[in-house]
Amino acid sequence: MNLSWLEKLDRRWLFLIVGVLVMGPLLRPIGVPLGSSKPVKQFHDAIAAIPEGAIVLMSCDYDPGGKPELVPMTRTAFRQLMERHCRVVITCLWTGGSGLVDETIEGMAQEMRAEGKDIVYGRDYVDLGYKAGYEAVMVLMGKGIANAFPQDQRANATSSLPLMREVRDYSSFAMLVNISAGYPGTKEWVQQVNSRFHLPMVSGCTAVSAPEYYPYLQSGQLRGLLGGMAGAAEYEKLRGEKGSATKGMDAQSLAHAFVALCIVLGNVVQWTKRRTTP
Amino acid sequence: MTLSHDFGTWVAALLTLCIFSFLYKDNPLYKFAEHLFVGVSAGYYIVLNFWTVVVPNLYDPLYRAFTRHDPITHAVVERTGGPFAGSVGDYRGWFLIPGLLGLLLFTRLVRRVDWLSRWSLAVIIGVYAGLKTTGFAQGDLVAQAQASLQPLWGHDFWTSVNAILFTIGLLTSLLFFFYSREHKGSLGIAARTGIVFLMVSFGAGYGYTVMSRLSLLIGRFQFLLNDWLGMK
Amino acid sequence: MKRELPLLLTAVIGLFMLLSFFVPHHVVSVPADFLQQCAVIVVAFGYVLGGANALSVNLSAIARRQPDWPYKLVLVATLLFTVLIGLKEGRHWQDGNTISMFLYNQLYSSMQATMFALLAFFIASAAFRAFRVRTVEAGLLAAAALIVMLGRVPIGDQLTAWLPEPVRLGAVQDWIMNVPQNAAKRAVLMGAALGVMATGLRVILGIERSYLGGGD
Amino acid sequence: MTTEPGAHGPVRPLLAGVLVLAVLAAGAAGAQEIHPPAPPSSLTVADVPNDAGSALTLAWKLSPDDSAGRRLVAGYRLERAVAPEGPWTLVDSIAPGTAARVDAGVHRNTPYFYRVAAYGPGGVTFALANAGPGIGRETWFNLTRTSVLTFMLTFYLLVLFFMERARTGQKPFVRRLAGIDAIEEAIGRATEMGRPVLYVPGIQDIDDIQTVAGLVILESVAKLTARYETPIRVPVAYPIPFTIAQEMVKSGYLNAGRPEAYDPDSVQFVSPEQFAFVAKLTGIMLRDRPAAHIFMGSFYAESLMLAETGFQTGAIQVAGTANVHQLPFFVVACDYTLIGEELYAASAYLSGEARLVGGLKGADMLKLLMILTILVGCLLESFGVHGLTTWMETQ
Repeated sequence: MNLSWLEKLDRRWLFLIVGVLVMGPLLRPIGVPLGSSKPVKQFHDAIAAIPEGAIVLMSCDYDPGGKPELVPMTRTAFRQLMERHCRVVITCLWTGGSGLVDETIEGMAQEMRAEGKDIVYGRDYVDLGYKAGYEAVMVLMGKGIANAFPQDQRANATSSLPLMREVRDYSSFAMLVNISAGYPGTKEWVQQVNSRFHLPMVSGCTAVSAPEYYPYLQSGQLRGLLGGMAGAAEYEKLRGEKGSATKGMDAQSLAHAFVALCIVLGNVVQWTKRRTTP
Repeated sequence: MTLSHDFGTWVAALLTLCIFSFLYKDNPLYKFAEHLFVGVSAGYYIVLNFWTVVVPNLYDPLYRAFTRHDPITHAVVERTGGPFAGSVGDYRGWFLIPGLLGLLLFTRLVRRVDWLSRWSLAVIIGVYAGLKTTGFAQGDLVAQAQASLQPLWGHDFWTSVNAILFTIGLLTSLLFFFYSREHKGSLGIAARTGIVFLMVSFGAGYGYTVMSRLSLLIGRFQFLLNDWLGMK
Repeated sequence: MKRELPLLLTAVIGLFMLLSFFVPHHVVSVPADFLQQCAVIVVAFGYVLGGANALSVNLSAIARRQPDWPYKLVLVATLLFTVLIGLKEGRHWQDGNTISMFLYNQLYSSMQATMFALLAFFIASAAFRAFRVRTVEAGLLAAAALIVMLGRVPIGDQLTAWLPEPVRLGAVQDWIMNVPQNAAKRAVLMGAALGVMATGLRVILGIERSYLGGGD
Repeated sequence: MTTEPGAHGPVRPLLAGVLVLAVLAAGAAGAQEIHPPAPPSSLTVADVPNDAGSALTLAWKLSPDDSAGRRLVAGYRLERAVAPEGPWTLVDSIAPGTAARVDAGVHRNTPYFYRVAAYGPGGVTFALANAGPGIGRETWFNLTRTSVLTFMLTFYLLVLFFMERARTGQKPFVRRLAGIDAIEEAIGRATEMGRPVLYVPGIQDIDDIQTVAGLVILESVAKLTARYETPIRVPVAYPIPFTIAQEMVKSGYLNAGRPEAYDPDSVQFVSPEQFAFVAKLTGIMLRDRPAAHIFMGSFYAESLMLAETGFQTGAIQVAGTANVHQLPFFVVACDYTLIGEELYAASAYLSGEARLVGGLKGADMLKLLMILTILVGCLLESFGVHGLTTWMETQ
């Protein structure tokens, strides 16, 4: 059985197959049932345990590259916090992300206002936008959030926002919800803020960074972890929502099966080749 | 299928297709989109860092310190002490120092005086050396070791098996990164066991990375199908 | 003199930041806070320098008519346009429908997301053409990758629904993540922490001179 | 007296509202006999240790009426003043059933006086005795971090000891990493084929310590390419590492005794934007066809595209990064991969400099100490002794 034609296969055929496998379920969903994993449940329960009306820091450290995985998490977490009447302070430490984060949060707030919830910018949620400086900004916020962020994303003076008058430093927050796509992100928040300022923390991250944060989950530094689109979809399921993450999971299933097939097939081709040549 | 009428969505969709054209082969459309992207991102980084850091964190405090007026509302800023009477979080005139250091960075563009920029580098590297060292020492060394102290027996069978396996994996993986002796004899066995655990963790990493990459493609197709072509 | 003093400054600042971790007293914490404010500002200037550097590199490439120079013209034009518009629109450049936000949403955001999306295609082709199991270790990596990849999506549990619960792909994947993966990852974290601490010490003691370069 | 930082403007009207509602509800309940709740007692104030003197911790005994069943106590009011007789400002209103609170908004070294009251539908009753003066003291050393200090100091002493040994000629033994043979073999191969070597010191800025390690290895690689007269290409993503890379290649050629062979264009500044940088690199790989690709430093999502394109051009590839999430791609697609901190070990071995070897040996010895600590800790935990675990707990 000579599979050498497979080896000389132009990789653009593989691109075509991936394209079709992803496009298909988006047009005609299959609806493979979602499971549920412990880290996602812990994330949901940690937020559910926040006292009503507490102030929460939500640092959305990602840029458009993390959009498909992290925007659904941001929306679902923001809705759960708003429904618990928590007040949310949002920051973004990624250079390309503050525009996307503000658009996501404002879009969510608009949706909830349309559903009749009374959510006011400046009182219930504040977006302080971007600040350069990686870990330096995190430690700076420990001395005073307003010192590090003199103005918010919409160029209002931070001191003019009613919610910010109740926020001094990390001790004013009941929890940190960190949506992170890499550096600076969950690891830096754990190192610089979590244990040093006793700020309980949960993290939603891209799937690529999830394995690196499991040790923090096991050690208790993180109280919950959402890993990639699967984590976002399971979180949406727990919250009874059907967002873009859930809709994408069918395509994930098919594409994952295809990539697994590629690994196996690639090695079979190489293995048969090695045996047939004398 | 209702095509979107928004000019912006059309621009985004066409540029998305330009970049996807790289899959077929590197072509002028892709080159145009790529250079457009580099130009926009470099420009955006400059404007972003100017309006969100240089102005609010540097210019405004200096303006208030030396003119006693608010830079935006021009109202009088009443406060005690001169431009250099700073306190935690309110450094007023002292911000001249980072301002100068920031400007010194630009001497890198001029060969003759680029050594002046070493002063700015000194501050950045000094601050980050301190922050990273303490951050890693506490978060990744001591806290991780402390979390690994767990009873190896005493509760139900499977938990003990997992705890013992975990500790063996941790200790042999640590020994894999040992450089003071050749990996022979018992150290050799430990290193080879360690590499097994390491390879399993890299495999898990590979699996999770596949999901991340596919999510990005799903996100783009969702944009093209729903926002641009209007297929729900 | 041009090298010794900056090194001394790095050492003093680095030591001071180490001290500020252990000493909460305001005599140490206030200057440390000021140093962090300086770092934030200088890093921001670093980005502006990066942009200026890209401008000068591409302008000289255009001047020397290097290959692809017309595309570099597009790059320089877009860069200058983005900067000028951003500066003209003032402090409220990120509100709703400014031109800067149009450039951000429709150009920057969409093109960066698409650049990343290309990776999905490359992962499939790399899996087929470059994922070679040539050693035992690579075999272990492949096995773990397959289990985790299928166990993390709903299809995995569907395929192994006929097995008892603790042996299904989803459960095996959880076990791999919580025991072997965690143990090895923690060892790597601790090893990397020592690497960072050693390099930090060298920077503070002024031994690490590389960032100053070999020159005079 | 200026209001305390973090004044609680909206809380006071909120509180009044709660009282009114509670009274109305009680009225509606009718039958139950309503009287002001019994006061809490023995309020104590103490300084929170290990901080900058900005926090005091308050504790009190619950009001006897504060039992889950009877709705007499709706919560506790904690108030603070700078003088024993007031004026009093509200610190916080606390849910029933809680008997402690940290007041984190105090000025250091200033005496404060506190009083606590139980409030409920029947009214407000203050505790008989107030507490104070409580003074927030600054501490010079955060005691909860002694374990971090111990391990850090031990490590630094070990590093300095081995650095001294290495500098005074007794070179401590460091095993030769297989990865280094792979780098030299890759450069040798490129020389045989007369093709250039592509060296990428990661894509992060100088503040990422992997970039520093990548640049140190670059100097040794440049020394080899200078000696073999093989062209070298070094694309760099950020301006600062770019200028350092130029210096590194220049001193590599200097140390190889061929300063005139140094080509300034071999080091190129590309772009900090991740994917523009990758596009440039894949362009170099496909057009200039370097025979050896060496990736040493901090890499992120682009490691896959580089390794796969490199695999296609048939170049020999050696990679090294401490970003664990990118290691799987390098391991499967490259001929050899330095795993995690082996990147730092390679920079120490290759440069042979005392400062790097000292760090490596120090880390080895501390790893042994860590292994011992974990073994002892697990045994103690198995016997139910938690002393070591709590000592290592950090705040």
